[in-house]
Amino acid sequence: MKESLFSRSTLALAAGLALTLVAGPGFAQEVIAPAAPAAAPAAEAAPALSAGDTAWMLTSTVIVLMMAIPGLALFYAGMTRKKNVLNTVAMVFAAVCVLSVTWMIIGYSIAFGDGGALNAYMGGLDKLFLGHLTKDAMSGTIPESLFIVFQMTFFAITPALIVGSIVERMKFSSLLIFLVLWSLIVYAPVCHWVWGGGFLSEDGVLDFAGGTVVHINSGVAGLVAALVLGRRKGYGTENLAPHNLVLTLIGASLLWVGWFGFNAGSAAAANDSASMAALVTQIAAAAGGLTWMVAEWIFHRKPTVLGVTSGAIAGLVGITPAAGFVDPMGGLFIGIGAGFAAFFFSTTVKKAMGYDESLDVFGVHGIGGIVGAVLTGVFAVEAIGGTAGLLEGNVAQVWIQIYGILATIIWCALATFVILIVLKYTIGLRVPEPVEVEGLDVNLHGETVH
Amino acid sequence: MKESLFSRSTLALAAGLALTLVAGPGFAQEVIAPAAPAAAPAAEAAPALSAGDTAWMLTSTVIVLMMAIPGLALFYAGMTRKKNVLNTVAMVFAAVCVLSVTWMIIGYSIAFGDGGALNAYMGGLDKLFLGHLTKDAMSGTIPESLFIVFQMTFFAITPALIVGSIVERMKFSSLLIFLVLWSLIVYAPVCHWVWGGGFLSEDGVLDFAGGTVVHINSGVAGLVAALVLGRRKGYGTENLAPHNLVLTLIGASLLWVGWFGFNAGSAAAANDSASMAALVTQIAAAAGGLTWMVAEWIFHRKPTVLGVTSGAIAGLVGITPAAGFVDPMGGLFIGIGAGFAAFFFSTTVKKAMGYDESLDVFGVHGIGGIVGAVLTGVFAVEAIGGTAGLLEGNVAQVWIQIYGILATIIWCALATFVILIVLKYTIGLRVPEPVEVEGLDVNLHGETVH
Amino acid sequence: MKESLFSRSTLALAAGLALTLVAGPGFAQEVIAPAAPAAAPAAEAAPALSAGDTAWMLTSTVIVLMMAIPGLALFYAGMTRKKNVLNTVAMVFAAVCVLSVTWMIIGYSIAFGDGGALNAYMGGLDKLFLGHLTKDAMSGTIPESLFIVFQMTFFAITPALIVGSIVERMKFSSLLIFLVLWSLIVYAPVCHWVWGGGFLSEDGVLDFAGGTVVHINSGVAGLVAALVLGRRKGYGTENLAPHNLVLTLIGASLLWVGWFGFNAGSAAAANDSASMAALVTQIAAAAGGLTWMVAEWIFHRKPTVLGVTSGAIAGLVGITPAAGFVDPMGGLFIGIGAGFAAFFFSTTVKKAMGYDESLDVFGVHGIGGIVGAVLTGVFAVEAIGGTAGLLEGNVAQVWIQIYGILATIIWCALATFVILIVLKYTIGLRVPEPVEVEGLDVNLHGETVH
Amino acid sequence: MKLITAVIKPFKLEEVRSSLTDIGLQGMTVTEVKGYGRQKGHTEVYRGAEYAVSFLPKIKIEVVVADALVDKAVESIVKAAKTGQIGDGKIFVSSIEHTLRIRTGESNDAAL
Amino acid sequence: MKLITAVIKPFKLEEVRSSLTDIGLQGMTVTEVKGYGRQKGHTEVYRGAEYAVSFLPKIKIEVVVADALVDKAVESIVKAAKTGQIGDGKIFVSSIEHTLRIRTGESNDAAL
Amino acid sequence: MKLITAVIKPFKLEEVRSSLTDIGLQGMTVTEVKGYGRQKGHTEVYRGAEYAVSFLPKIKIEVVVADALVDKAVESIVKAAKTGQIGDGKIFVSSIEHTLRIRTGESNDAAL
Ligand SMILES: Nc1ncnc2c1ncn2[C@@H]1O[C@H](COP(=O)(O)OP(=O)(O)O)[C@@H](O)[C@H]1O
Ligand SMILES: Nc1ncnc2c1ncn2[C@@H]1O[C@H](COP(=O)(O)OP(=O)(O)O)[C@@H](O)[C@H]1O
Ligand SMILES: Nc1ncnc2c1ncn2[C@@H]1O[C@H](COP(=O)(O)OP(=O)(O)O)[C@@H](O)[C@H]1O
Repeated sequence: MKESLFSRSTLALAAGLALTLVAGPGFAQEVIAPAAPAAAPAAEAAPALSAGDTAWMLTSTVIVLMMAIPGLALFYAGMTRKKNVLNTVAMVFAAVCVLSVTWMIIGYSIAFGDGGALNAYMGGLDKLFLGHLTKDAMSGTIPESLFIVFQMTFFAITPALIVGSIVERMKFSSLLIFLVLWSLIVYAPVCHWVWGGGFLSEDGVLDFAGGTVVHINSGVAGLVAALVLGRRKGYGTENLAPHNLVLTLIGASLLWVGWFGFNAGSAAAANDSASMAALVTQIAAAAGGLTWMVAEWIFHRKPTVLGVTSGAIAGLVGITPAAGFVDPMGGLFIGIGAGFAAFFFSTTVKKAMGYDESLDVFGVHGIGGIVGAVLTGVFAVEAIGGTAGLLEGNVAQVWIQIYGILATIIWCALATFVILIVLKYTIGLRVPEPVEVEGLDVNLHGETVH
Repeated sequence: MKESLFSRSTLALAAGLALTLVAGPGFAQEVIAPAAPAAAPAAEAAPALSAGDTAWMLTSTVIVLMMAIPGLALFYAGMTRKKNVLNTVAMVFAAVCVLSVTWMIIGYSIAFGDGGALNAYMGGLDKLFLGHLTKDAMSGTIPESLFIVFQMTFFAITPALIVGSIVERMKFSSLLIFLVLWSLIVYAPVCHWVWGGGFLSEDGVLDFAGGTVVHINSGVAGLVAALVLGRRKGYGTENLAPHNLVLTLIGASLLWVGWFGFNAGSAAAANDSASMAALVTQIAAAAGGLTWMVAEWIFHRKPTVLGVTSGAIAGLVGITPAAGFVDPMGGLFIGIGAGFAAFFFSTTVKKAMGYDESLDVFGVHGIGGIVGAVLTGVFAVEAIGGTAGLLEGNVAQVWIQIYGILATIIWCALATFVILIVLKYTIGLRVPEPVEVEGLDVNLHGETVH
Repeated sequence: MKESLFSRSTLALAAGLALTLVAGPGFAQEVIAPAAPAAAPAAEAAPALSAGDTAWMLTSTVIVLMMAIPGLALFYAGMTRKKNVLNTVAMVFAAVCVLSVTWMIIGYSIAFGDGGALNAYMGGLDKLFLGHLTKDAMSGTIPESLFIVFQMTFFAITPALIVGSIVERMKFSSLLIFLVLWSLIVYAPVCHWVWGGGFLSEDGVLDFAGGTVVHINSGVAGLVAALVLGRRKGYGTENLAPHNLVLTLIGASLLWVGWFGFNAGSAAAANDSASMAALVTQIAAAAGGLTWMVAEWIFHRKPTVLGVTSGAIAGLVGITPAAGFVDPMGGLFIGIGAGFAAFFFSTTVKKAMGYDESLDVFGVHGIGGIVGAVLTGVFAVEAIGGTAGLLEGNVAQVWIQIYGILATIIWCALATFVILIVLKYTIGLRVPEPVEVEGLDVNLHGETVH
Repeated sequence: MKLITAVIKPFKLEEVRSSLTDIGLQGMTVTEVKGYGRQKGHTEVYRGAEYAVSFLPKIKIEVVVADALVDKAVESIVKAAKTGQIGDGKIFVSSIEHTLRIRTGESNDAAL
Repeated sequence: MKLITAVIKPFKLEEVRSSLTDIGLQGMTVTEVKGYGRQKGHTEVYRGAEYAVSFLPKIKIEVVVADALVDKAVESIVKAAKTGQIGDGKIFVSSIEHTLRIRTGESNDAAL
Repeated sequence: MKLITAVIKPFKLEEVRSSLTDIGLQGMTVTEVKGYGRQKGHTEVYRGAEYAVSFLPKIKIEVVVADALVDKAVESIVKAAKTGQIGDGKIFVSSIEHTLRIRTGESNDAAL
């Protein structure tokens, strides 16, 4: 099976998306279906409402929203130059607004609707404007309305992550249009593949809280966007240093705090699975932060605020797909692995390649997500998540994970590239150079930080 | 009935408060009593404690507190000039302290005590110092102690909202005294009218989470306060621009995040009603933010951080009375309506009228609250909140809403005006001009931001 | 009994730790064992999992983490000079990382493991690396995995509190090593004494959420650290004023908000005990803030942001040991008492003594914790926490509290002193003077706030 | 040409600027400074620790003007900046030997 | 010795600094200032309230040089700072009577 | 009158101020500046991207004094500001033609 899967993956990579999609379901039977984490209402019987589960999912929704605003907005804002700080937070905040509405109008339907014949690849249009929703509709032990708003926060923060790659040079209008298109063409389908009953879950890819859907997706899109957009003026010559890392620290802290809604919330219940997810999440975040800090202490002679916070985020990204599947030791190693990989990539590889993926969305979320998704296949413990990993002898799982990663990367890279090229030659992507020089805050928003 | 109610309302308006109060209960029988949202313990049988409901209400309490500190404090602080930023946050923080204690001493008793003969208009003094409270006392499915602290956070944040109208010129001592008097003379009674078994709930006014009690109340009080206090020195001539909108964005974000405790928390349970409230809250906030941003993009040529955040708050205000009564489409339209109305009023009407309601408490909370309260009567869905709205043929509900709005405005405006005039001619309201010029931070607090 | 206990305590004080430990269990029989708040799994039968309790404990874990990052980091950062702000936040953030991992590796085992013969004083090594943990292991009505991560946040924030005493002058590496040693030698054992089935709980010392374990412990350690480290250069001569109290206000607010996880979370359930704890927590915090503010208004002629926030924290510290044991009036008086004691000590006593305990960890947490622990013995209400206090005639409880305080102070002071002296003469504690003068941010981290 | 350096109270900047433009001066450079002088500062108390803040925020305006305009300029600055309160500030006049507009290369009076 | 004071556009600082070091000038002092001149400012609109921001961020560079070096220095500043756009700034030259290096007590040219 | 401009290390400000008041100088104006000179700056590394920070924070003190007081003033500044370490800074002396106290209209020495 290893071979068969392996060749498939290589093919898939070579032949690109189309083949992958065909190949995908091809061996769905061969593998054990995983415990679908936050499965679609469709996929479930409707047991009675659990007030406890509902309470936790309401809280999870709230804190995942807090990850985006103010968390992500500040994490990024602190790393930009002062003349662009308002534009940076505006992009994240406006993205949350426009994407929440988009989810209500059509996003949810594409991700969790019934795709009929195409259901392996995307949902349908049966849930437009949430017209189908009734107050008593259930999703597992929680109301569907709650499932919808919980998933809405994922839908809002994932595209917002991409902002980190294009800060300080992109047109505000183009960004918002890009994010909406991307959320519908890339995020919603991939979300369907993994959580909406699509082919990746069928094929047994393990992704508890969004390693592929959220982090690899946004990371790859960020990389493509950075390449299409090109470097910031002054990259490599001027001083582009972060203007206020206190903001970044606040942001990183709130991302960490909110991540419990992300990971433990993906259990869709207040139970032992959510609890174990919370424990390993904390361990991986801490291990990731320590790893990056120690690594730079050794290689750059000084531990930094930007480093320890970046490492914690990398650890959190790494544990995201694994949260419900691994034990504390697994969490520790995944945190270390993701933290070091992200450190190495963001500080060394990127520098060597010389493109300006400004705030390392790919370096931290992309790389961390890939490492985490693979290691999930390594450290998965059957007694915890129902699926065994490499260490428990299930070699296949690693290949299944890689296959899931490739499918995501290929589709995301292709689609993102096409969307951006189209926008580039229609409405344009970059602000005029004088605007970039003087600052986006005053020029795009007519506001400045005094 | 439409006519009868209409004439009543007009009379009420004309004749002022007294008549309203008489008129009020007059037709209580004519209308269906609504599902009282977070009803007073008195009003309830005591079913067993639900750990799930209790968990959610504990969380709601926590995040509503977070709305006030640091949320509201930062939302306002970012809009002031640097020389007054510490005074601004001090007013909000100190207000939360003094009001929490006031609630424990007497506020709760006035709002949720037994008013005997006067019960239609206010509670009694039977719960002073919470002397009545036992550990096992229940309020619905949660302990009364939890109900008390949850409501305490509402009691703390509502007067604190008024701070936005009087920043940069009011004496710190006078503000605190004003807020305490206002909270007891205006907030507590109106809270009793709507949630404490008073006449507005009897009359069927729908207010799920405080459109009248919290937002119209604070907005109207803010307007009156701004008029009594007068403009800031330099209004219209000097540059009074916000000094740091990053603070405002953090504040707006935390207000949004905490608002789920406000709206979904007002279900007083972790159930389908709370879930639907959470969903429509997110939709309305996003729609409000988008609406304001697009409107200013069109009319002022630039989208701004202050605009998109203000719009989101306006959307949240608008959905507050409606949260438990409308469906997603209703949430969308209410968000758009409240967002646009607040935009139009704050940027155009206010300017035309030329008074200095500094941070638009009335423009955003007052106007947004009025629009939301009316639209609640329009979009209410019987299947969701038990009461039908205009769109489902219950025209009366709109008039009932307007009647509730008028009663609140009249009482609030009159009482606020009297309190302020009394203070003005006793202890005085404004700081001396040199203090206003040099800044309140250094003069009132002996502290500065370096 | 009063005498016997009193003499014991005095002896204990005189003879120091050893005697205390012997004396301790000596009269364990004489006193009623208290309702162990967040008791160790070992100590419990395993009833079914409660989703409601689990939901609340997940939330509590999240918000206690938020107390540390960004809460505590910002609370301290705002009080330092601009050249040391990044170092300050880095110390807190890195501490959370390294301590979380330490807890997973060995801390939990020492605190909640089985100490065999030594169990009165410390746990064992049976839970290293959490190797013992199974997914279905329970701690009361919540999974043990959740209990572990909840306690992990306490283990992370307590040593981090000490940072406030040594800011602006300590080596980053030495700090991290010190905190790890301190967490294992001081925190973990004392945690075991009080919550892990050790002698203090046996002896009936009441400490609901960590008055001794967390606040007296960190406060005393902070005092010792400040004395061993010595004053900052320029203390008493240069202007060491806080550079940005807006950060401090955000931090204090998030500490307040998160404290509900601390206090109400220590009920380990979403029940009436947690609810009452939440209510008295809010009252005490507000009362503490008001008290400090009014006191400085009287004695220093101006109310300040630093004062009202410090007072609120002092009130929260004071109510921490009492949360599950007192009623609202008790909360009010404890808030006032702790607020005033902390004010008096931090502004007057400290000044008179002339040491540089920079951000008053002892003044606020130490003093507030001692006052709170004693007053818990005064205001404890049997109907609420199962134990009567002085006001209900149980004089002994006050002496038991004092005895618990002394045991904690003695062990903490001795052990902290030894650890620091060893480090001082090995790796050294302070940064070189030029580094202190130029600033720790640029020198230790190579980063600055622009 | 002369360089007129005026140290004034911050809130007077706008008035001074417009009174200078009124007399036809098209340019000036402004710096936020801290001043020490007869005007007493204030004390800040943080948790009982008192810090005397002896430097007060001031604004320094630098205007280079043709010799003919010096008196008029000084006069209008005084008129606009004066409150009569201690701390109103000072005006210093020194001479500039050469002036150049970077954009055009124009020199001296033509460059102002 | 002469004091050369140049007011330039902020993003030109790095270029100016290196062009000065290229001609052997080892030291300079830089201040963030706000400038008013022919270059128009911008308007900020906050909830409908318009504020005209007439002062623009500029950088003031002060270099004290030996008389012999003045022209070379001015020239290289112009070359580095010029964009040809309005707002490029000005250069003012005045004379310094005495210079001293605090560390060593060296005077005048030796102190530069 | 002379204008004494001293660029010093920030943490020396307090000492310089008091040593100047000791010799009876009642006023000065202080500006936060960035200095470039022999004293090397530092490097900041953000995620592997190195930025050389060549400008160091300095404080610029401007004091206008009567001619008679110049030497005494310079001397006391040097005494207070000197650490002997590179980067101690410079003192520049130039002449002021006219001084005016805005509040009273007093001129020259009387205005100081
Ligand atoms: N000798 C001086 N040299 C430079 N600046 C001075 C001098 N004396 C005063 N100043 C500046 O003028 C400001 C006002 O002076 P001050 O003595 O306080 O009031 P007044 O101008 O009314 O006499 C001071 O804050 C300082 O910035
Ligand atoms: N007379 C002046 N005195 C002092 N500074 C001046 C003067 N005129 C201009 N400046 C400074 O030079 C800057 C650029 O001048 P401006 O007239 O805007 O453009 P340009 O230098 O291209 O003519 C201004 O922002 C101001 O800081
Ligand atoms: N030629 C100059 N013109 C203006 N300022 C100068 C000049 N040379 C040095 N400075 C200022 O003096 C400061 C100290 O000079 P530096 O050469 O670093 O040390 P030192 O004064 O010990 O020689 C510099 O940071 C700069 O602000």
